[in-house]
Amino acid sequence: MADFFNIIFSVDFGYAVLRVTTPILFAAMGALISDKAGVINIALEGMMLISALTGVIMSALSHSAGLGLLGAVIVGALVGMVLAYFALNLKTDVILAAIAINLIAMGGTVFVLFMVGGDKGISSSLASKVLPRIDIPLIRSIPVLGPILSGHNILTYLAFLSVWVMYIFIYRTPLGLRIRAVGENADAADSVGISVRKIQYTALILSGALAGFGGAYMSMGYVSWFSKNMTAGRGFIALAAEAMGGATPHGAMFTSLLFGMFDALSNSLQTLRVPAEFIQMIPYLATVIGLVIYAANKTEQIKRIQAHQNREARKGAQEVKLL
Amino acid sequence: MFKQKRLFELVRTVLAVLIALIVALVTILFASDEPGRALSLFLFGPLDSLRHFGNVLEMMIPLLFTGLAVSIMFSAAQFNLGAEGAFFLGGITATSVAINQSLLPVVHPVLSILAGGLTGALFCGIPALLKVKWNASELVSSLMFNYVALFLGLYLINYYMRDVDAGAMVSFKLADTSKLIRIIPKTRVHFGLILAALTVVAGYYFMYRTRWGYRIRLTGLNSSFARYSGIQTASVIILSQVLGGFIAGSGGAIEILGMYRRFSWQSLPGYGWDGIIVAILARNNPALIPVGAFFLAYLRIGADLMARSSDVQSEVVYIIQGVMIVLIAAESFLAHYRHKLVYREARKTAASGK
Amino acid sequence: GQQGKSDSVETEVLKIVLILNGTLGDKSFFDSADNGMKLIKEKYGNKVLVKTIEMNYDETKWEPTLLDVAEQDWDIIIMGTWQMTEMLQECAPDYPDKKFIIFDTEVDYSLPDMENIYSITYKQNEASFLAGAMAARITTSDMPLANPEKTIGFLGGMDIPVINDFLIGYIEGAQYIDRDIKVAVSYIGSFDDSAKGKEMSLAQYSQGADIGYNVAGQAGLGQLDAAKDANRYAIGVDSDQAELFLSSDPGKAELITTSVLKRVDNSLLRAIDLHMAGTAPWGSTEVLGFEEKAVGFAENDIYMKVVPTKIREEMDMLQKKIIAGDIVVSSAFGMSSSEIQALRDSVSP
Amino acid sequence: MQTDFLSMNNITKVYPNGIVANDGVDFSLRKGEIHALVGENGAGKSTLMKILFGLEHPEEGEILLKGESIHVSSPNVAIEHGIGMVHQHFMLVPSLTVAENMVLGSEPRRGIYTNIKKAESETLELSRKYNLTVEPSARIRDLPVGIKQKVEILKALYRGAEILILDEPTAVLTPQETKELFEELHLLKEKGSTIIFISHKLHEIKELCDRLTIMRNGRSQGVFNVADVTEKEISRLMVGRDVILEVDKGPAAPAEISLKVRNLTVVNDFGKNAVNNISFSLRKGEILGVAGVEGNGQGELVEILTGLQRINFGSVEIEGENIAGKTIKEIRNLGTCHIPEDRMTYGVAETLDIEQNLLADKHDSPRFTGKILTRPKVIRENSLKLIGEYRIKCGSPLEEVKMLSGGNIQKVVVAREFSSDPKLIIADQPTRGIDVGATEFIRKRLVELRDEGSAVLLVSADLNEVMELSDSLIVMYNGEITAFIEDVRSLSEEELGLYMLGIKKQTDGEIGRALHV
Ligand SMILES: Nc1ncnc2c1ncn2[C@@H]1O[C@H](COP(=O)(O)OP(=O)(O)OP(=O)(O)O)[C@@H](O)[C@H]1O
Ligand SMILES: Nc1ncnc2c1ncn2[C@@H]1O[C@H](COP(=O)(O)OP(=O)(O)OP(=O)(O)O)[C@@H](O)[C@H]1O
Ligand SMILES: [Mg+2]
Ligand SMILES: [Mg+2]
Repeated sequence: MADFFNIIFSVDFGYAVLRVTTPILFAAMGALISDKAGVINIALEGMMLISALTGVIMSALSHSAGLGLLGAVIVGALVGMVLAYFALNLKTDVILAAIAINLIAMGGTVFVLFMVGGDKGISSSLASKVLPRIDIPLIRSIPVLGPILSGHNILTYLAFLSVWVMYIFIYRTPLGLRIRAVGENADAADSVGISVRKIQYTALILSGALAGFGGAYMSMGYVSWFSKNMTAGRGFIALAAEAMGGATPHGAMFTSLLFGMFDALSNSLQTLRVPAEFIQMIPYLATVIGLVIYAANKTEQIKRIQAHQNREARKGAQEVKLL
Repeated sequence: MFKQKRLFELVRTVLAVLIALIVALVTILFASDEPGRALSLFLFGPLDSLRHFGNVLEMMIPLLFTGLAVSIMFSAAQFNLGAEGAFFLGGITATSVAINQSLLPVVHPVLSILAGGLTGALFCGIPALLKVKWNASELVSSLMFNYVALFLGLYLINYYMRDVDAGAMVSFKLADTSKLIRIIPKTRVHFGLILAALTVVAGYYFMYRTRWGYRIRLTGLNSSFARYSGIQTASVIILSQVLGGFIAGSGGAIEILGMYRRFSWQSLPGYGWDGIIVAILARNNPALIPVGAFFLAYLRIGADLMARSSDVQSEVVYIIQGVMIVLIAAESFLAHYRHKLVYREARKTAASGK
Repeated sequence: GQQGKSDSVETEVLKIVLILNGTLGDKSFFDSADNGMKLIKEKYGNKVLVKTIEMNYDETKWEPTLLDVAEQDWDIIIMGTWQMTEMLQECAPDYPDKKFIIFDTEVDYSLPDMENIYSITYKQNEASFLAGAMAARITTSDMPLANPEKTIGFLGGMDIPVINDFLIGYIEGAQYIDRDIKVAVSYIGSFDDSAKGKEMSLAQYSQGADIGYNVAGQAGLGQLDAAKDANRYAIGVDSDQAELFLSSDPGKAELITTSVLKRVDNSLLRAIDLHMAGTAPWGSTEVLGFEEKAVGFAENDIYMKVVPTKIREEMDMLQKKIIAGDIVVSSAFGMSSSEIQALRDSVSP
Repeated sequence: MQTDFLSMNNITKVYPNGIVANDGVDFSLRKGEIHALVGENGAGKSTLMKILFGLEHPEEGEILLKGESIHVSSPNVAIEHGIGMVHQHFMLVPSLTVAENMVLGSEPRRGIYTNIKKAESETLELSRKYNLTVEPSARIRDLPVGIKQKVEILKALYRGAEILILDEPTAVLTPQETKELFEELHLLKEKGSTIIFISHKLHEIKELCDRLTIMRNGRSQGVFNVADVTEKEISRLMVGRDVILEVDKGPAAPAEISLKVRNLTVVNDFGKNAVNNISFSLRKGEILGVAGVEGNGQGELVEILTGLQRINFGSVEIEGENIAGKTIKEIRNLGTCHIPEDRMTYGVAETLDIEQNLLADKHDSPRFTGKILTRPKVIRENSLKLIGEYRIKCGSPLEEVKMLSGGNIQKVVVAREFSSDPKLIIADQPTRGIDVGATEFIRKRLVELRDEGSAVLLVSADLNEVMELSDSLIVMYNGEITAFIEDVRSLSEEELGLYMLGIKKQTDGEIGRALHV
């Protein structure tokens, strides 16, 4: 037990949590933006994978990590556009289209890697770049917290920044307002001249771009190569985190961190004398438990709010009457 | 009018397939020095021998089960993705019964399949319960539970059923009494195909000709209305997922009993996701599940034969599959022409009516 | 079916096919087997026709493929892993004029009509024993990146017999050097997720390990990244993992003290050599080890440079002892999961 | 004769399902008029207006605005041309505020941000100008329907609408709210707007409009000056036959008590009594109206009676059985049927066919379902019979309900509910938003069922309807019964209004007569 606490309260652990959280957080933001526009995007997994490969290839070709990142993000956005085209123009069931994209990503990345690098498993033959780590001078010197917060990959900071940006974007800008309107009542948006399709395109493209950041982090930050199927389900976990976070940027961040923490924990706890399979289950079980607690709470809350609203509505009605 | 529309649907589908084939051909041109041969293997390989066609039928069996399972859950508007985990755990529990060497034939597979089915039912029932009780999204919880199923299953195999004399992490041998008999000589097509066919037919009748099916559909289409009509929607929601889980679990059991000597999966086999594809292609209608399953199985086997016997990389087949699935399910593909057709038709009837 | 272009020497061409129950690109087992085919082609040129078929990880496809190739006019059909044995045992008797080679496992020769099968197994546990011994020496050494704690790491793909066979050798090797050595063992639960592999290795390094050994296919490569981040040592597996990064990231390559090699390629070439010479032991199993160069250390420049001479000499000596049978290394095959668990617990830090 | 300000010529629209919703329709507007568009359900009114607003695209025809041909490819274009539309169903985003809904699509900006302050002040300004009072920062989901309707109108005005299309704006309004709305529309007209007004309530059209266009079966039946035609003539042109607007209803013959409500209190989650200690009885063979401004407890009362909500305090007996703890099914089995207020949420499954919708409450009755399998033949007979009997306008019983017009959807609901041999009918706004023909039909059926011995509880915000149909009446205000009127014929509309607004209240003794003890 002492071991357990030693692990949890260690600086390395805190640092690891942020590292593990980063790709999930990006993808969760991607899930969030498309969810807000009323389309569920389960292609995040495939998008990340494609972007991860693009980042490696682009950075190897251009000898620049920045261009690699740019390529990853652009390609992520393009995949988002393809999904949008199928789901919105051709009216393919969006879940099916997403599953197809995941399939294509799984085989396509290996195929492209083979064509480009002559290798099927890992991109080690490509001299790809990694994105830099950043030491934050002031923060670094804070005891305990300093080493946890400082020295991360630049994308880790960007991931957390994206939460804030997303918040501003969704709740403060005209486009955000339109996205929310489309997600909640597409007919209403349509009736005021907003093109629902354009908005959903935008959301899916942004969603893809965010997944692109997540993918780039996987291959140009987390590790320094692309390997087949390297996202290993993180896109799905992000989806869960977004839902569990109540479809708000901060909620999604919080739940991504929670998952990151349990994942980091399961990575550290392997030395405990428990069958590995049980430790490997921890993050997933924790997510479900978190989801249930959240949902149960929310149901209660909604009931209360609804009751409140009903009451207000009735009061309003009477006031009108008495005018 | 109806006939014309059906004809249009046919033309549309054929065109979609053609375009998908062209995309496939372009991809193959990239990947192969002998594209013609590769394509013909892909298209006709499954028909060139009984055994290859048998492969298609073999592959259809699990797809029929998971496709049906998913379609029932989706019909109730329950986006439970747990068919994957249910199939896997169904295989595991069936194994635990099937490795028992002292049971009678016939009884043995029946017990194994039941065990698999019940596990699947339990497994998909949990997200249902969480949904009904606490309104926790079944999509998310089932997605997570799939991982739990994997690790739990591996643990069970590793610690309780592993044959230490085998050179890999596999269960003990399944008893001969538990195996499903082969029904087509020179192939591995087993009795599971008949079971699957029966299940699909029963599934169709269940969904469209029984009160429970009606309740499931009504709840899926408008749960407020279903409740208003006196239907206990909570139990319907649970029923649909328990039933879906049962079918997926039995499917896993049947797959193991029909195709394997021992349980040897070390990761989720993916038939749950395939089931989603099949169910969506079949628009959740059990009567169309065999069509969807056959299509996907044929595609897979054709692609495999191509990858195996030509110089096309095996990964290319994923691309081709994805493109085909997306195009065929594209509802608005050619919608423009369809509307023209409708318009002309409507004018004509209007004119003749006058 | 797939056949070579027919030319004048058609009758003399030996047609060899390798069917892999997985995909290429794992940088270890399957790639090594595929490399064996290349070695054969290099050596025999026009006298052979070789082909590799990836059957993917979907087990239902393995048997149809085996039957397909058995029916086609291949002379020698090669496959690997235990999962193929039972299929092969059923298939081979039906094709008595075909030859089959199965590696990394053996068929049951007490069954009738197994004369056309040649089985090859590897003493990976013995090579792992050396890795364990070296890790133990390094962690207790005063090498620049070693720490005083007597902890070494092991990163496995999954808790399965093949992986554990490596583990058992590793533990025994370490304990042979020093009974107090602790081994931190983690399983990734996947052979793909290199990020998780990195994460687990980092956890091991931060818990005091100063050298780790990865046996997790592509996911294990994460350990090499972790070694670089934590500035600790690593031991690769299957292929020479230092070589992977030698050009793209020399700093990382320098931390990979050596790799434990399982030379499927060598063993396949050897098998064909024997067949050509007419001395192939069809109908029996050969257990290959250090002597046949089927297992061993990657004795590359980094190994020579980074690992002190004293340790290297000791390794050579241990190798000799193993070959001579003075040291007998246990195997995970035949051990129950609880026994393995108990062993892991006994060395857990 | 004035020149036309706007004209739509020879408009033809065919929906993807093959329905010809508009068939060569001509429609024109003069500047500054209020022009009514009337027709049966499904006549093609909404479709024509959606075309004008750019939401649907016609296969044929042209639109001329001020003599120039315009191509309205999307609502955006319509808005640019000064056309605004208030839709039949609310087009608001519930979680957004009034101001946000107002500016949606043409948001004022400050840098990259939405300028919410400006949106709110503009909303306020506009609402003052047109005397349509709303609170800019209130969330739509918190607002009653009357206010929502105002927001809809303001939304159109905000976008500079000179031509305002109002698709059945009064269907969900109370008489008082309607009156208010009419004043506001007059104000708008004075300020120069041109208004298209769709309604099924002919007296409203007589009261408000200048001219009217009548549609039938997707075709225009002509344009008339409102002053020149009588309601009766309008109905005839719409339906193609004479319509009797007054229900021919003999005196009631009340028998024994069917529904007994005693001291019923419904407490909501905030501890407020939505229904406060009410008691009354309903006898077989009579129609008891429940009048009141919406949101005064009628909704909760209906939910309790039908089992959609659990009883907190008090008791309810139906056919002598206490319904506490009974499921909806069990309550239905006592002989209760229910026409819900919100047909799209509670009345039908849109994407299911008519036949299956007609089956919802009785899908498991032995008549339609054997031990295991259903009986398709009997089911088909049943649906054909009901479609014929209730004159549901459709191509076949296998057509999806969402393909029907609103009035026909309502008929599907009514047909299903009335065909279960009900002993107690709970009819919540049974004729909301449906055309005169269908209204006539449903009212007639209600009276017939009463005469056959059913007990009818009629909840309606339509004063005409309650007063015409009910035998007796209770008025609800603030969760309480403020009046019981034994014989409705003795009641004036003004007096009823006073009870509904809680200004006047009967004594407990008078109200107690509702118990029939
Ligand atoms: N989107 C649609 N798809 C198919 N059919 C439709 C659609 N919208 C309307 N219809 C059909 O077109 C016809 C005309 O409908 P429309 O909505 O214009 O009628 P309406 O006059 O507004 O009727 P109501 O008085 O009930 O509102 C109806 O038969 C309706 O069922
Ligand atoms: N996309 C659609 N596909 C098919 N039918 C539709 C579609 N959109 C609307 N409809 C149907 O067309 C009919 C006409 O719709 P509309 O919006 O005019 O309201 P309505 O409810 O019919 O009017 P009322 O309340 O006057 O009866 C409705 O029955 C509606 O359900
Ligand atoms: Mg040390
Ligand atoms: Mg309408």
